[in-house]
Amino acid sequence: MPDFLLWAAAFVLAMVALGLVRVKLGPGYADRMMAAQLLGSGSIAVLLLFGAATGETAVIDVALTLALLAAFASSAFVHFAAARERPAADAEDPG
Amino acid sequence: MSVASLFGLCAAGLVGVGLYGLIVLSHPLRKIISFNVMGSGVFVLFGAVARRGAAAGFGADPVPQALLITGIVVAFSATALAVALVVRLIEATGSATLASEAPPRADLDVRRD
Amino acid sequence: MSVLVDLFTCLSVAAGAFFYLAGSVGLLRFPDAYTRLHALTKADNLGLALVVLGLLPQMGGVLAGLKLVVIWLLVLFSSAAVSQLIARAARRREAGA
Amino acid sequence: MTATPDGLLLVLAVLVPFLGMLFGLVLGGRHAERVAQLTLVLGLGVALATAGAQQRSGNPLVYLLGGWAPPLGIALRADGLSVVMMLAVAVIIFGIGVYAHGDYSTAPGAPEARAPFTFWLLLLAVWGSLNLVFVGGDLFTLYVALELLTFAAVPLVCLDGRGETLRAALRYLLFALSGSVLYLLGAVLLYGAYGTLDITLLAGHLRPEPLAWTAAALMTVGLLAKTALFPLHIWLPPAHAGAPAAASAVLSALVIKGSWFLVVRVWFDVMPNVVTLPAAQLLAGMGATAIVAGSVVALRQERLKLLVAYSTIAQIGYLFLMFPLAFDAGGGGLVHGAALTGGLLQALSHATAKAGMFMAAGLVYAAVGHDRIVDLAGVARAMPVTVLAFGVSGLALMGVVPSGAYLAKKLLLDAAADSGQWWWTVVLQVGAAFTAGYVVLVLVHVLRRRPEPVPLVARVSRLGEFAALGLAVCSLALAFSALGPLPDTLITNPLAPAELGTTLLVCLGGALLAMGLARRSLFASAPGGNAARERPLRRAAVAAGVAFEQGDALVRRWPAAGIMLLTLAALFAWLLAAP
Amino acid sequence: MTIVVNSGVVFLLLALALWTVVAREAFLAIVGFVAYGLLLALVWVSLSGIDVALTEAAIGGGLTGALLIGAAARLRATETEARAQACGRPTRVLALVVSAAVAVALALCVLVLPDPAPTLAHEVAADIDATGVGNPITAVLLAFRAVDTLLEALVLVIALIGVWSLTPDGFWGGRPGMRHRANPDGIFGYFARVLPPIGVIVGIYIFWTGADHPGGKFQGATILATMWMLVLMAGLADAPPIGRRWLRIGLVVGPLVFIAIGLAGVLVPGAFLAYPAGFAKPLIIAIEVALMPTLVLILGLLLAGAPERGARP
Repeated sequence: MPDFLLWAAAFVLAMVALGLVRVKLGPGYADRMMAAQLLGSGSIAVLLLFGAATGETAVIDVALTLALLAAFASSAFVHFAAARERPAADAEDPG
Repeated sequence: MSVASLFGLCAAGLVGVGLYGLIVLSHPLRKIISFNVMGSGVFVLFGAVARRGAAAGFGADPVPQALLITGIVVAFSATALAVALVVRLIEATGSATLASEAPPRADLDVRRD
Repeated sequence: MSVLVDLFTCLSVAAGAFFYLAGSVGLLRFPDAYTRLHALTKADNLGLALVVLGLLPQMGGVLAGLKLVVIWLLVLFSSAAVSQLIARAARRREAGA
Repeated sequence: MTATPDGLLLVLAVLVPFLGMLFGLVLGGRHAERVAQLTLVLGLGVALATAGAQQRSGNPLVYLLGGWAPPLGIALRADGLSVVMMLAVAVIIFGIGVYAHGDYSTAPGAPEARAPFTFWLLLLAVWGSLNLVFVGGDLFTLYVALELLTFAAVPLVCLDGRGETLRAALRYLLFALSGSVLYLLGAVLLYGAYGTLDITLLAGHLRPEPLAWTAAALMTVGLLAKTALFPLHIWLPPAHAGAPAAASAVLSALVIKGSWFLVVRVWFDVMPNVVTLPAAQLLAGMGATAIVAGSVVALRQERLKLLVAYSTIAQIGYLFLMFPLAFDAGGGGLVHGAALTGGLLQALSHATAKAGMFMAAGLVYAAVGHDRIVDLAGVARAMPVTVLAFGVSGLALMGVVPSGAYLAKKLLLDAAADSGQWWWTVVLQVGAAFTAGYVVLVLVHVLRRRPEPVPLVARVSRLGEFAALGLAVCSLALAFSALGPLPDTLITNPLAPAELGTTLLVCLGGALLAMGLARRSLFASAPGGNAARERPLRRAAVAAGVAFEQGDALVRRWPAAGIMLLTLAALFAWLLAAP
Repeated sequence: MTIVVNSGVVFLLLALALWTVVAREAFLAIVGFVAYGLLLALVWVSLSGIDVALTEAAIGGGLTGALLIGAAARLRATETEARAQACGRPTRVLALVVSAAVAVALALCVLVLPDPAPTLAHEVAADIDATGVGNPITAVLLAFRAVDTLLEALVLVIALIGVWSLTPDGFWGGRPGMRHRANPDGIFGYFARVLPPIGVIVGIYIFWTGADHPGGKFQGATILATMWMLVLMAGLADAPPIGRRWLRIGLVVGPLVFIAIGLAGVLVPGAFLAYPAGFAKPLIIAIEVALMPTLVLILGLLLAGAPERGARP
C-alpha cells in the first residue's frame, strides 16, 4: 500500500513538472499564472500521498497551511500582475 | 544513498546555483531571489545534517530543526528589508542599478593644462 | 474489510492521478489560454478530490478526515476564484492589445 | 562548565539597549531620544560593572541562559577581549549620543519625525547587537547577532533618503547578506561534524580535517565580506561617506568591528589549532594590500568624507596584521599574547579616533555646506575645536608617541621582531606614514589662510565639537593602558631619540606621500595654476595613484567582488589544508 | 521506494533553482521561486522536519512570493536597464567556475560527514520532560535555546524599523503601502471575505497545536498575517498609520513579555529565561500568546512596506 501511494506521489509530481513546461513556454501572463494554480493543487496532492505513505499524520497540517498560503500567493500574483497591466489607477492611489 | 546524503548533495547544488545568480544577475530583485535560493540551500544542508542525527525516537535531531526555523525567519526579514530598499531606490532614482559611481577621472592637475 | 478499503484507496488515488495527467496534457496541448485554464482547473480539482477521497479511509481519526476535506474545499474555492481572476486578466489584456 | 557569580551582567549588557529600543518604539516622538539617553547612561554603567567584575575575578565571566549548559543550551561568555570591546563601544556610543543630540533632537511639541526617531532606535539596536557579538558563546546565536547588526546598520546608511545613499545601503545589505550566509554555511558544517555550536566545546573537538578547513574558510571570508577587508570593500566607501556624520561614526568605528571581532573569535578561540601560518599570512597580506590601496585612494579623494571612508579601509587592513604575528611557531597554533593585545589596542584606538574624525568631518560639512578638501581653506580659524579634534584623531591614528595606536604598533613591532617576520615591520611603518600623509593633506588645506572669513551656512554645534574632541582624546589616552595590563618592558623611554626619530621619519614620509599623490598639488595657491611645472616624480606618483583608483573601481564592481569572495574562500581552504 | 519521489523532488528543485537564475524576466523568476518554495515544503517532510515544512510552506511559498511579486509589479520598467548591464561572457564563465567549485567542495563535505552523526537528540530527549511541552522543537525554541527566539523577535522589530526608515519624509506617521481599490463586490472582494475566517481558524489551530505537535506561534502568525494582507489587498480595510499607539504597543508586547518572564526567572529558579519547576508549560504558552500579535503585526507590515501616503484613509 505505501509503495503504491509513493508511486502515485511520484506520478503527480511528474505531472506538475510537465505542466511547468507550459509556464516556460508562455506565451501570456495568464499561462504563467496558472503555474501557481497547478503547483498549489499538485504539491498538496503529493504531500498528502507522501504523508499517508509514511504514516506522518502531521503532514496534513502542512498541506492545510500550503492550501491557504498557495491561495494567498496565487491571488496576490493575479492581483499584482493584473494591476500592472492596467494604467495604475486600480491599485495605486496617486494622492 | 540515504535521504540525508541525497538532499545534502542537492543542497550543495542549490548553494552553487544561488551563488552564481548572486554574482552575475544585475537587477537587485533578481539578486534577492538568488540570495533566497542560496540561503535555502544552506537550510537544506542543515536539514540533512539534522536528519543524519536522528536518534532517541526523534526522526531528526531537533536542535538544528529549531535553528532552521529561526534561520528562515531571519532570511525573510532580510528579504523584506532588501525589497523595501529596492522599491524605495527605484521610486527615488528611477533606476535599479547597483553600479553607482562614475569611473575614476584622471588627475585634475595634469589634465587641466 | 481492510483489503476492500485499500482497494478503494488505490482505485481512487489512481483515478486522481489520471486526472492530473489529463490536466497537464490539456495545459500543454490546448490552443489558447482559456481552454488551458479550463483543462487545468477542472482536471486538477477533480484529481485532488479523488486523491482526498481515496485517502479518507486511511486517516486515523475524524479530525484528520475533516482537515482533508477542508483542504480540498480550500483548494476548490481558491482555484475557482483565482481562475476567474486569471481569465479576466487575460481578457483585459486581449482587449487592451 | 558553570556560571560565574556576576554573569547576569552579560545578560543586562545585551538586554538594556534592546529594552531601550523597545520602549523608544512604543513611547515614540521625542521620548525616543530621552529613552536613548537614559539607556546610554545605564548601558555605560553595565559595561563598567562588567569590566570591574571581570577584572576582579581574572577569569572569563560565564552565564548559562535558562540554566541550560551547552551543548544543549547557550552560554554567554566574556573574557578580557569581550569586556574591553564592550567598554570601548559603550564609551563611543555615549560620545556619538552626545554628538547626535545636535542633529537628531526633536523640539518639544513637534511631531515625531522619521530621521531622529529611527536614528535613536537603530543606535540602540547596533549597541545591543554588538554586545551580543562580544559575549555570545554559540555560533548560531552569533549569526543572529550579526544579522541584527546588519539590519540595524543598513538603514543608518540611507537615513537622509538620497538616491545615492539608498544605492549604497542596498549594496551594503546584499553583500553583507552574502557574507553572513557563507558564515552560516560554515557553522552548519561544524555542527554536522562535531554536533555542537558552542565555542569552547568546539575548540576542544576540532581537528585539522577537510570539514573544519572548509568551514573555517567559508566563515572567514563571510566575515571578511562584512568587515570590508580589501578587496571585499565593495560597499564601504559609498556607504560610509554617504551616511550622515553620526551614522558614519557608528558604521565606521563600531559596526565593522563586530565582524572583525568574530574573525578574531573564530581564529583564536574556535579553531586555534586548525588555522595555519600560511592562511594567517594571507589574511595579513590582504591587510597590507588594504593599507596601501586604501591609503593611496584616500589621498586621491576630493571630498573629506570619502577620504575618511577610504582611510577606514586602510585601518581595517591594519587590524589584520596581528594574525601571523600571534602565531606560536613552537606549538603550531594561534595564541593569545602580545600580538593579540596589540591588535585589540589597535582596534580600540581606531574606533575612538575614527568616530572622532567622522564627527569632525560631519561638523565641517554641516557648517561649511560642502566637504571639498581644496576649498576648506580658513576652516581652522572658523572652527578651531573641530579642526583640533580632526588633528588629534589623526595623530592618534598615526600612532605618534603618546597614543594607544603607538603602543599597539610597538607591541606588533616587537612581535614581528620576535617571530622573525621583518616584512610586517615594514608594512606597519609604511601604514603609519600613509596615515600621516592624509592627515597632513587635510591639515594643510584647512590651516591655509584665506583673506575673507569662511562663510558658514550653519551654526557649529558646541556639544558636537566637544564630543568629537573627547573621543579623539580618548584615543590618545589609551596610552595609559601602558600603566595597567601591558608588560612594562614595552616602553622604556618613549622620548628616546630612536623613538622620536622614527616618528619624525614617519611624518616626513607621510608629507612626501601627500605631496606626491594628492589630486591637487599641495602648494598650489590657486587650483590648477602650476600644472605645467609638474616634476617628473610627481607625474609618476600621480600615474600610480590613478592606477590604484582604477584598480579600486575594478574590484568594487559587483561581479568582480563576488568572484573574489569565492576565490578567497578557495584560497583559504587550500592554505589551511596544504601544510 | 521513497528514493524515487525524493530524486524527483531533487531534480525538480535544482531545475527550478536554475530557472530562477536564468529566467529572462523577474516575474518568471518569481513564479519559479514560489514553485521552489512549495517543493521545499516537500523536502522538509522527507527530512522529517514537519515543523520546518510548516514554516517553509508559510514563508517560502506564500509570504516571500507575495513580497517579491508586489515589488516586481512596480519595478518592471527597470528590468531592461538591468539587462543592458548584464555581465560579459568571461565574467559569467569565471562566476560559474567559482560557484561550481564551492558546490563541489560542499558536496565532498557532505560525503565525508562523520558516521555515526553527532546529535543532540539524546540530550533533548533527556531534558524535554522538564519543559512540559511535547514538541521537541518547541522545547528547543522556548526553553533550551529560548534566547534565539527572543533575538528572532528582535530581528523582526529591527527589520520593521529599517523598512519604516525608508519612508519618504512627508509621509512619516502615514499608512504603509499603496491603497488598494479593488471592487469590493468583485470576485477578489468575495474571495477576501470568505478565506480569512477559515484562515484565522487554521492559524489559531496551528499555533495551538504547536506545544505538543508540529506547529507553533510563528507558523500560525504567518497565516494570520497573510489573511490580514488579503483583506488589505482586496480594499476591504486599510493598513493602520504607523504612529498609532495600539500598533506600537502591539509591536513590542511580545518581546517585552518574553523579557519580563525571562527576568522573573532570575528571581525564582535563578537564571534568565529559566522557568520554575512545574510552571514551564504555562509560561511557555504565555510567551507564545504574547508573541502572536507582535508577529502578526510585524509580518503583515513587512509585507506592506514603508508608508507611502498620509494618515488620512
